Amino acid sequence: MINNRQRNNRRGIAIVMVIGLVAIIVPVLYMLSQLGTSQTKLAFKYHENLLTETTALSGSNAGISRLRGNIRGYQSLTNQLIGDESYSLTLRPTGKGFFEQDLYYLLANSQIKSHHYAIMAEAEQFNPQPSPPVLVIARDYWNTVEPYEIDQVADVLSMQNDRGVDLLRLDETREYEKNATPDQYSTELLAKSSMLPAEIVPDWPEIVENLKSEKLSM
Amino acid sequence: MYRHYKRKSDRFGVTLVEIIVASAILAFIGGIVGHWFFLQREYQGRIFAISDAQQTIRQASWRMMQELRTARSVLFPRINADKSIRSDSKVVFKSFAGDVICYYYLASEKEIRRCKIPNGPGVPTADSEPVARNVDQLAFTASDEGNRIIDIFMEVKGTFGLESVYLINE
Amino acid sequence: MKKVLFLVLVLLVGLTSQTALADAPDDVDQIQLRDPLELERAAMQYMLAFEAYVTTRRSKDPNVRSKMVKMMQEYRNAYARFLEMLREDKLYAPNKPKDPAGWYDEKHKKIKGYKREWKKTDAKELRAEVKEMVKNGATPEEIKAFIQAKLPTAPMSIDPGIYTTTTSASAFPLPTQTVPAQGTIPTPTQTVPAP
Amino acid sequence: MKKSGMSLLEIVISISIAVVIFIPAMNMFSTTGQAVFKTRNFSFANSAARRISQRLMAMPYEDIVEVPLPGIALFDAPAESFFAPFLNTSGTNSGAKNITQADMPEFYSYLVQHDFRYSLSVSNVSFGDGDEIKSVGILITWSENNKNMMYRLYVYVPSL
Repeated sequence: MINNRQRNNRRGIAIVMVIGLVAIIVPVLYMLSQLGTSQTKLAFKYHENLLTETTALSGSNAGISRLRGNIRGYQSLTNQLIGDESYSLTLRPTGKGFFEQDLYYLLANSQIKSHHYAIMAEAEQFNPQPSPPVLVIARDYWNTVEPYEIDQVADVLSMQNDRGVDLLRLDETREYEKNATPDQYSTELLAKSSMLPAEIVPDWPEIVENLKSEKLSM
Repeated sequence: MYRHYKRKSDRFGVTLVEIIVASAILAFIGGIVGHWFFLQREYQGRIFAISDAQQTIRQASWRMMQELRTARSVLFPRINADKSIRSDSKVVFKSFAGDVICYYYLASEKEIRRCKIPNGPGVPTADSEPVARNVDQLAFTASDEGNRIIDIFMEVKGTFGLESVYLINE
Repeated sequence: MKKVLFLVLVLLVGLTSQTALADAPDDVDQIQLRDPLELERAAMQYMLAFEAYVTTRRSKDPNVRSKMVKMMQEYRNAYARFLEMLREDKLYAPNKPKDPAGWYDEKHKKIKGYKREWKKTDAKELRAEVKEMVKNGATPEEIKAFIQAKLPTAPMSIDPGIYTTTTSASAFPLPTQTVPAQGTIPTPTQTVPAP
Repeated sequence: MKKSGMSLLEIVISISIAVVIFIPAMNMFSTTGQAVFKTRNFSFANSAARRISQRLMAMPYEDIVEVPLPGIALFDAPAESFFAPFLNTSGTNSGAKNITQADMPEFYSYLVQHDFRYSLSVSNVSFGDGDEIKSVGILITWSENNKNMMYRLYVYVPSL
């Protein structure tokens, strides 16, 4: 015959076991379930990143198409849909060229959740003679993942400055190419071969040959 | 003399038979659970390997794509003389600012590395940190006669990464 | 009341600066006024080189597409040459929005009191000819020679000051000015009398 | 006499608690594994669509045409499709590799296992007078545990 004290002991042990079991298993289950979802989240975050880039590029192509379609002057378009995503587009006149063509900053950006992608380029829109499509020349596309608002002058100015730094370096490299003769240019580049990683050295002559054949010449 | 032993029905304890039976049951259950845990552990290792591989591919691709996107032209590899595509374990291109950038595969370390060669005076500098680690295969393929598209094919532990970049500048 | 005024000011500033982003040059005096013909020839060259390059890219003919790298190079060189001129004449700064004609006119106005009248064109006929040549499989060298030959030989833009002196006696006697000879821009001999 | 032991009810309750706890735990790893495998397939479909979107930017504008469903397989792809030839470490066309059983067995088996295919829907869009741009819907389809999966990416391709 078992007395009350033993029954209470047994009930106590049972309760402790159940609570202990639950206290261990539930967190383990939760952690294991997070494992799958965290991987899925990582994949989706990366996918959103790529999607902002693809959408912003499509936005800049749409901007060029508008200019070729002879839509002139300042334009600031937001929430332009492509598929299920949206982009913003700003065409900001900056001045005139020597054939009265309008010069623009072409800015396109896309945002999906916390991911941003902005593109900034220059575009020249000539005048239709007599009718569109109009000659449009775009160049020096520049990209950033900083969360710039492309319709705000302050953000455009800081993008302009960041991009300007790269363009300054571009002027230097062009200056270097222009001032060197082809042979001088390839000799100086070949001389760097000794300082290159081993994986690049075997093909460096072919690379320098391509650089030389496409060297800036005025 | 034996009064201090309680009668059988009052004694509280476990007999040898009960212990043997209980341990047999426990061993059986323990074996099943242990095997299950081993299987899951091995399965978990494979899952972690795949997800780490995916993460490696993502980070490496994104980094290279951002720089290739605004580059001006691919210098190496280029399509063959007979216009067929050409692949190599490195890509060399002229960046937005006009410098020469190279991403190459270090087979011994299974790493992707980056090196910048100034298009002008100055010495080449290799990045101290690799772009990606534990990469089993890397191939850059040129397929465009204008030298403005480069395909990236990566394999990390049986997981395949495929990326392509169109260079928007000239 | 102050808050209302401040809000109106912010809105106004916001609106006015929203549209154009034209930046004045750092120092107008530093700007050099080169012979407009040189600038027009350089601009026309890169326009036509761009047309040749784009036609190659759009073409489906493998023979034409094989010249894409050369055409891109010609366009790069032509535009770099134009940019070089702008840089020499201080008509361009990498971190500033481009407005070459605007900056040129600003100096022009400072010297002569009026802007130059630039020709509004996109060289449609010339571009059509270049496009035709590319489609017919012309070599990059032939196209470059053709473009060189078709560049303007006389300024396409007009110096309006010339007409005002000959056609009508205006209330304000403007300085008589002979057409500048090809080559260098004459230094101003006479200052414009105050209105 | 009150006898010690457990009633049937207690045993049933304890076993049901054990079942409720252990069964999800036992297949937790496999659901995690499925999530990771699904993610891998999704990421691969995403990058295949992007590869096509980049090719569209460089190919002749008139060559961008509709590819109806069920689409073209990524494996054993016809020549001049977006995925053939695939790699070529030699200097001539003879060394070109395609995604076939012979050339790339592992990659080939992965693609065949999920039957990755692509198709294109092309429409012309005009934003202004006199210019057209192509809006291309790139569709990647694949199968997973006998379910048909799909990923769609839209891009604008300029006429320049």
